[in-house]
Amino acid sequence: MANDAPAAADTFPKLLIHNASARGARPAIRHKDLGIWQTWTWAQVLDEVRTFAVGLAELGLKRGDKLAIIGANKPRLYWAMCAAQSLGAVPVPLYADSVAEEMAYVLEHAEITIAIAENQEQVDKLLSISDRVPKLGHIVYDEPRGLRDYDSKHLTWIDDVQKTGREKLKASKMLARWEQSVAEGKGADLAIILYTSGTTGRPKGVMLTHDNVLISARNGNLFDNLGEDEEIIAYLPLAWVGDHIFSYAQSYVAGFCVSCPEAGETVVEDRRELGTTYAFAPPRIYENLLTLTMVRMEDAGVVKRKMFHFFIGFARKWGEKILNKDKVPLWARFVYWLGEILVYGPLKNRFGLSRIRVAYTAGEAIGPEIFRFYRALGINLKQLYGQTEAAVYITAQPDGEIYADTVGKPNIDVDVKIAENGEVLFKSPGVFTGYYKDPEKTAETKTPDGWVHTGDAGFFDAKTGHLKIIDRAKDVGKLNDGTLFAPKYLENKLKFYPNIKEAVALGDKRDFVCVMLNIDLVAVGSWAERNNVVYGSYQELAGHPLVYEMLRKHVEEVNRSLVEEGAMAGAQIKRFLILHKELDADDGELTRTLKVRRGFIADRYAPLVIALYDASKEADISTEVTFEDGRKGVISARVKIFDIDTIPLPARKMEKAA
Amino acid sequence: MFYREAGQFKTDYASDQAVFPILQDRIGIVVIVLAAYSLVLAQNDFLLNAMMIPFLIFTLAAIGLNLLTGYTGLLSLGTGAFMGVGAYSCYKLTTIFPGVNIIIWIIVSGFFAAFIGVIFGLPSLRIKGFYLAVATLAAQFFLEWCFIRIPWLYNYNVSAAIEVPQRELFGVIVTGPRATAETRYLIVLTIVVVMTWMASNIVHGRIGRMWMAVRDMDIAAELMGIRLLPTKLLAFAVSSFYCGVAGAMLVFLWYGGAESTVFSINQSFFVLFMIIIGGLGSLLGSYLGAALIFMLPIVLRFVPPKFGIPVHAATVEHITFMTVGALIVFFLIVEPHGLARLWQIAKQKLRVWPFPY
Amino acid sequence: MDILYKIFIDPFVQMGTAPDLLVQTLWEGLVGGMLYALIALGFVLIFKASGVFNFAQGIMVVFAALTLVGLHAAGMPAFVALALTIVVMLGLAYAVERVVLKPLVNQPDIILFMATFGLTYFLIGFGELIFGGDPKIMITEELYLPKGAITIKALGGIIGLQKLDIAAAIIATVMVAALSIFFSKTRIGRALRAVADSHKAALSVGISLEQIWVIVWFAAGLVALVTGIMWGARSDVSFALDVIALKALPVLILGGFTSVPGAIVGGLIIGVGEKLAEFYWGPLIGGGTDSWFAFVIALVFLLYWPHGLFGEKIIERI
Amino acid sequence: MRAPTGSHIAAGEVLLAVENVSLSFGGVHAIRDVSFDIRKGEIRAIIGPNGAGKTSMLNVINGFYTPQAGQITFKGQTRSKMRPFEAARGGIARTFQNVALFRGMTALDNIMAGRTLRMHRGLFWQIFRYGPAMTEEVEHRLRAEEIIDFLHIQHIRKIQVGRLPYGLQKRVELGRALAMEPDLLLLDEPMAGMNLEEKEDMSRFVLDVNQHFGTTIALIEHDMGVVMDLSDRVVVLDYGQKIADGSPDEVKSNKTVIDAYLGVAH
Repeated sequence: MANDAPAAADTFPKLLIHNASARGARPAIRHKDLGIWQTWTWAQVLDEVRTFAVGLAELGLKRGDKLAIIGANKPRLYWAMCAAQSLGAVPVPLYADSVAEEMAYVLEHAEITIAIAENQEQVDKLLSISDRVPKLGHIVYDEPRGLRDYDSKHLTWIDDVQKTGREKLKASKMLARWEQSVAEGKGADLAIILYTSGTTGRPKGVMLTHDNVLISARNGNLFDNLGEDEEIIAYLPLAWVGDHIFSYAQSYVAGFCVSCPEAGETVVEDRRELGTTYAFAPPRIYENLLTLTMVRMEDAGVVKRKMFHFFIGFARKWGEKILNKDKVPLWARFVYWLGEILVYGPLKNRFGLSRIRVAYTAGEAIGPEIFRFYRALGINLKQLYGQTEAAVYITAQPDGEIYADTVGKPNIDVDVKIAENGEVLFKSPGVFTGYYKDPEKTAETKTPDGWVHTGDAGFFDAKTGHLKIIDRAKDVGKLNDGTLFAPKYLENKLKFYPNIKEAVALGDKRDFVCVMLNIDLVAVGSWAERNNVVYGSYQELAGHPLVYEMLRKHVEEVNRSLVEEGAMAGAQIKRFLILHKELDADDGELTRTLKVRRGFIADRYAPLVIALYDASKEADISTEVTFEDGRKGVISARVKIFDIDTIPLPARKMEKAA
Repeated sequence: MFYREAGQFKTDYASDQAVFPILQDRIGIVVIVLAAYSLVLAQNDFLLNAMMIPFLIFTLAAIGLNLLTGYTGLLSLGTGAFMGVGAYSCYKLTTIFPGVNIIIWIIVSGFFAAFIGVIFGLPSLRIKGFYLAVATLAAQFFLEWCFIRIPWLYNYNVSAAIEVPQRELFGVIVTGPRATAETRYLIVLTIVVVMTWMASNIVHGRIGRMWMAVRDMDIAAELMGIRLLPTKLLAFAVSSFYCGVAGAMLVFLWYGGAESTVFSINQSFFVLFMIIIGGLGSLLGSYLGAALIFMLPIVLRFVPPKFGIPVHAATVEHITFMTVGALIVFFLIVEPHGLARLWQIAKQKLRVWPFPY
Repeated sequence: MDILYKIFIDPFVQMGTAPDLLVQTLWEGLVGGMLYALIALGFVLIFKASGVFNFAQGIMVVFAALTLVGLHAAGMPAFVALALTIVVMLGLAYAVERVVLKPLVNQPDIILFMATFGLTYFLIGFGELIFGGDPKIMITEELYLPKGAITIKALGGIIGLQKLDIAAAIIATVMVAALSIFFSKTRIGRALRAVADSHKAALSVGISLEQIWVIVWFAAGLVALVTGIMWGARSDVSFALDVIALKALPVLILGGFTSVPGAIVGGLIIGVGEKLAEFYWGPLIGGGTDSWFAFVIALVFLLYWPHGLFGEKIIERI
Repeated sequence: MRAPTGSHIAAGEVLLAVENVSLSFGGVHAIRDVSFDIRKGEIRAIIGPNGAGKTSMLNVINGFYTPQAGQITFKGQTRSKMRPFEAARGGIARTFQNVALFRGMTALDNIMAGRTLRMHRGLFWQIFRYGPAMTEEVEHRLRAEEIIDFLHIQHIRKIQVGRLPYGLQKRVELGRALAMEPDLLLLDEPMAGMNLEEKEDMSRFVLDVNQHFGTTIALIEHDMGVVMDLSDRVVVLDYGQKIADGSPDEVKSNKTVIDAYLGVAH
C-alpha cells in the first residue's frame, strides 16, 4: 500500500530516502530522451539528488538560500528542487516562458543566489539581466548544447556539479554531513516559494512549508487512493502549484513514477505511449482534443462517421450512468460494450487515456457538453477547486458524485465556509504561511485564525452538497433585500441554452433581477425554419412572440434551478427582454475577448433598463451601430418586456422574519 | 481498431528495436503459428499435402528470392536452378551418407546452393538490372543442363529423376512414399518458421541495412564504405541458401521424386511472381504472394465444378497463366509494393481507428 | 593429355579435314542466328523508342505465328489470315500501350521489365486458351514459301541449303533494309530516333509519345510475325519456342540494346557460335550445349564489356 | 558524441591536399590541373559558377572519379587515386547535391547505415539478432540517437525518408554522414533549394558540427552570404580551373572571381 511513509518522513529529502529504501528498485522518474524512456529508480534518484546537493553546496548553496529553477519538466530540474531542500535551501521555480523582465523581478525579489537553467535559451535570458540581479552568483545548466564557448566562470554544467559532488562524497564524512543536513530539516520548514503571476500588480511569492505541501499531497492521494502504480506525465509549468503537487509531492508521497515528455510538441504522443492513469489538464486542453476529434472524424468515410456518431450519441445517453454504476438495462450495456470495442476503446487509446483512473480539470468552468463527452466514454473526469495558497486542494468531486457544474466537496482536513458577501473561505493543513516579504498582502488574504480568502464567490448546492463557484467575489452584488446576486452565474446558466447567445443580468442594488437577452441567430433561425416562423430580419425574429415564449421557458427553468440550489433562490429573474440587436465588440458592448461589459450596456440601453424596472410592457430604444464596413447608423426599435412569475420561497420569508 | 498501444512504452533500445514492437502484433504471430501447428490435428491429407506443404515450401523459396531481389535489388531468374542445386545435392548427400539424419542434409544442401549462387553472383559487381537478369538466366540454363546431362547427379536412375529414398528420424518415417503428410508437414513448417525468423533477424540488422542501402542508392552506399561486391555476394549466398533448402524440401518432403523439369525457368518465374505480387522487400509479402500464386490454380480447379462448371486441367493452367500475368501488370501499376503494402495500409488504418489518419 | 587433345586439337583437325561439314554447320548457324537476330531486332526497336526492355518479344513471335495458323485452321484463306494477324498485332500494340505502358510511364526500367513478364505470361495463357496448347504446322506452301533443298557439291562433300532458309535470309535482309530506311528517311522514323534520346524531342517533331509507342510495338509485332513464320516453317509452332526465344537476350548483350546492326551481328555470332560449339565440342560433354552456350558466352562477355559491342558507355553522375 | 577517431593530425595542419589534379570525360575537361589543400578543423568552401567542376572535385576527393593526372594526399598518405572504400575508411563522409538517401528506409535506419563501417558483428550473430549483435546494435543506436537529437529530427525518426520534405531529407543526409564520425566532411550544396529559415538552421548545424566534433568541412555552396559567414578559406573554380584561393574577403575582392561570376568572356 502506498502512502506508507512514516510520519517521521516529514520533508521531501526524508521521503526520498524512505522511498529509496522502501521501493528502491521501482521507477521514480522517466524522461523520453534519445528515443526511449530513460528511467531512474528511487535508489538512483537518491544518488543523483545527493551528488547534486553536495555539488551545489560546493557552489555555496546553504540553508535559507533561494535557488531559482527555470525550464521545462526535466528530471534534473525536479532533482534540483529536492537537492536544494536537502540543504535547507528553498527552490523557486519560474515560468520558463516568461520574458527576462519578469524573471528579473522575481530573481531580485526572491534574492536568488544560484539559478538552474534548462538550456542556452534560459541562460541567455539570465545573462541579459545579470546586472540587475547582483546576488545571482552562479548559473547551472542542464543542456550544454551551444554553451561550450560561454565564459565558464559563473556557468557550470549539472554533470560537472554532480561530478564534484561525487568526488566529495568519496569522503565518508561528506555523506554523513549531508544526511545530517537532511535530518535537520523539519516539516515546518519552508519548502518552496511559488510566484503566482497575479492578474494585477506584481507576482506574489507564496511560501509553502513541507507540511503544507506533503500533507495536502497525502490527503489528495487518499482522496483518490493513488498508489505507487500510477503513471503520470509532467507537462505543466514547474512554477505552477498544480505541477508541484501532482508531479512532485504526490509522487514522493505515494512513490509513483513521473514521466517527462520528450518535448512540448510530443506530449500527446508521449502520453499515448505511457497510458497515464492519473492526469490533470485545464478545460481548454479537453476542448481542443474534442474539437480535433470531431474535425478529424469529418474526413472519415460515411459508414465510419455514421457509426461514430451513433455510438457517441449512445454514450452520451448511457455512458455516464454506467460510469456512475447506476442501474442500466442489459441491452444498453450490450450496445455500450459494442461501442467500447468499435469506438470508445480505440478513441481512448488514441487520446492515451485507455488506462486512466482519475483525470482532473480545474482552473475555469468547463462546458458541460465537453465534460459529459469524456465521462460518457468512460473516462473518470472530475473537477476540483484549488489555489496556490491552499497547496491546491480545497474541494474535489468524490468518485460517483460527479456534476458538470460543481467543484465538489471539501477535501480531507479542509474546512470551507461562505462569507456573508458570498466569498469562499477555507482552512486546511495546506494553508500557506504567507507571501514572501509581503506581510500586508498576507494579512489581507489570511485571517489571524487561519481562514483564507479565495476571492471567489460561491455557495453549497442544496441538492448535492457540492460547492459551486459563481463568480469573482468582487463582481458579486446584492439586491436591495440583501439577497446575493451573481450576474455572471445567472448569465452562464442562461447561455447554456443554445438559443441564448448573450445575457446581461441586472440587479445590483435594485429590488429584483432583470435580464436582457440576445438570441443565437443560428439556433433560433433553424428553430424558426422547423416551425415555419417567417421573419425578415434579426430584429423581427428577436421580437417574435413565439421566440419570447420559448425564451421565457428557459428563464423559468433557470429560476427553478436557482430555487433547487437554494442559496441564490432569492435572485430569481422577474423580468426579461430580448435585445433588438446583437451585442457587438465593435460597438464596445463586448470586450475583445467577448465578455459582456455590463456597466457600459446598462448606460447604452438606459431607456430599456428604466423600462425594465418600471412596470411598462415595452420600450423604445434607438442605438448607434457600426456596420461591418465601418459605416455608422442608427437602429431604433420597440422592445417588448415580459414578466416571469417567480417561485415563492417560504423558507426565505421565515429567515427574513427571524 | 484492435490495437491498444497506450501504455506500451519502451525503456530500452533492445525492445524498441524489436521486430514486433507492438504487443498486439506479437500476440497475432503466436496465434497464427499455433494455428498452423494445430492443422495436423485436422487429419486432412489434401489440406496438408496438396496445399500447406507446397505453400510453405514455395514461401521459403520466395523469401530467398526476396532477400536478393526485394532487399538487395538484384533481379534473378535463376531461382529454379538454385532450388535444383539444393535438391540434387541433398540427394547425393543422403545416398553417400545414408546414416546421417536427412533433416541435416536438407539444411546442408542449402550451403551447396549458396556456393553455386555466389559463383553466378560474381558478375553482379559489374552489371545491374536486366543485364544481371540475363546473367542469372545463364545459371538457370547451364544448371538445368547439368541436371539432365550429368547422370551421376541422379544416381544413373533410368527415370533420369531423383527417387527419394525412405529415411527415418527417431524411428519416424520422414521421407519416401510411406512418410505421412502430418510428419512431413510438421518438419516443413518448423524449418520454414525458423528460417523466416532468421531472415527477419538478418534484414532488421546491420546486414539488412547494407542490402537495402545497396538497393536504394548503391553509389551513396559505396561512398559510405559499404563494399558492394561482398554485400551483393552475401545476398546471393543467403538467398540461394534459402532457395536450396526450399528445393531440397520440395523433392524430399513433397514430390517424393523429381526430374530436372521441376527446376525449369518457369519455376524461377513463378517464384519471382510470388514476390512481385506479394511485395518486394517484405517477408510477409513472400507468404502472401506464395499463397496467392499457389492457391490460384487450386481454386480454379476446385471452385468452378462446385457450380457445375467443368474445367479441364489444361484450361485451368491457361487461365492461371493469364490471371497471373494480368495480376503482375495490375500490381506493378496499382501497388508496386504488393499485397504486403496493402496489409501495411490496413494495419495503419486499424492503428489510428476510428480516425481516418 | 587425351582430353586436352580432344578439346584443343581434334575439333580443328576435323574442320580442316571436312570443310564441307564446317561450311554446312556455319550455314546452319547463320540461319539460326538470323532468327535470333530478328527477335533481337524486335527488342531493339521497342527499347530504342520506349526504353522498355520487352521480355515478351519472344512470345509475340509465337503468338503471331499461332494466330496466323489458328485463323487459317479456322478456315480462312492464308493471306486473309495473314492480313488479320497483322491487324491483331496492331490491336496488341494498342492494348499494350493503353494497359501497360501508359500507366507505368516514368517508372523505373526494372518495373517495366517485370511488367513485360506479366505480359509474357498473359499472352501464353491467352494464346493457348484460344488456339490450344498442342504444336501446329506452319502453313508454308499456302504462303508460297519455297520447299526442298539445293545441294551444292563442293569442298569434297555435299552442302545442303534449305530453300526456305535462303528465302528467310532474303526476307530478313529486306526487312532490315526497310527498317533502316524507315528509321533514317521517314519523319516518324526520325521521331522514333529522337525519342530514344529525349521524349521532348519527339514531341517537338509533333508526334505524341502514345502514338510512337503504338507504332514501335506494331513494328515489333510485324517483325515478330515474320520471325514466327520463318521459325514455324523450320520447326513447328508452339509455346515450346519461348525458351528458344530467350536466346535473343544474350544476342542483345553482345549487340547492345540500342543498335540494330549490333542485334544482327550479335545474332549471327551467337547462332554460329553455338552451332560450332555443339557440333565440335558438344559431344565431349554429352551434347545439348546449345541450351546454355549463348548465355554463358554472354555472361563471360558481360564481365568485359558491360555495355555491349555497340552500346554506348554511360558516365554515372551524382 | 565520441570525438573523431583515427586522426594523428593536429588542428591547423594540412589534412588533405589535392595536387595538379586533372579529370576529363571523353575529351571534356571537368577539372584542369587544380591544386589546393584543406587544413584540419577549418571550414573550406569550394565555389564557382555552374559547371565549374566543383562536384567533380568532391567526387575525385572521395574516390568516385579517377583523375587522369595529379595526386591526392590524405592524412599524409599520397595516392594517385582514392578508392571510395578507402576514403570512407579513412574518415571522409559526404552529402550529395541532390539528396542521395536510401529512400526505402527510415530516417533512423539511414543514420544507422552510416554506422556500418563501425559495426562488425558477422552473419552468425546477425541471424539470431542476439548476444553481441544486439549489444552492438544498441550501442550504435545510441550514437544514432545522439545525432538525431543533435539535428532535432526526433519526430521523424521512424518515417520513411522518401516521404519527408526536402529540407528534412537534407538534414537526415547530414545525419547519415555524421554517423560515420568523419574527420573530413564533404557537403555538396547543403542549402540548395532551402528557404531562409532552413538555411539558417543548416548553417547553424554546420558550425556546430565543426565546433563540437572538430570535424573538418569542405562545402560547395552557391549562396555567397552563407559561404562568407561560414567558411575560413575559399577556393574558386571556373571552367575546371582554380582562379582564386584565400580568405572570404580576399576572394570577394578578387577581380577574376568577379568576372567569372559576372560571366565575362574568357
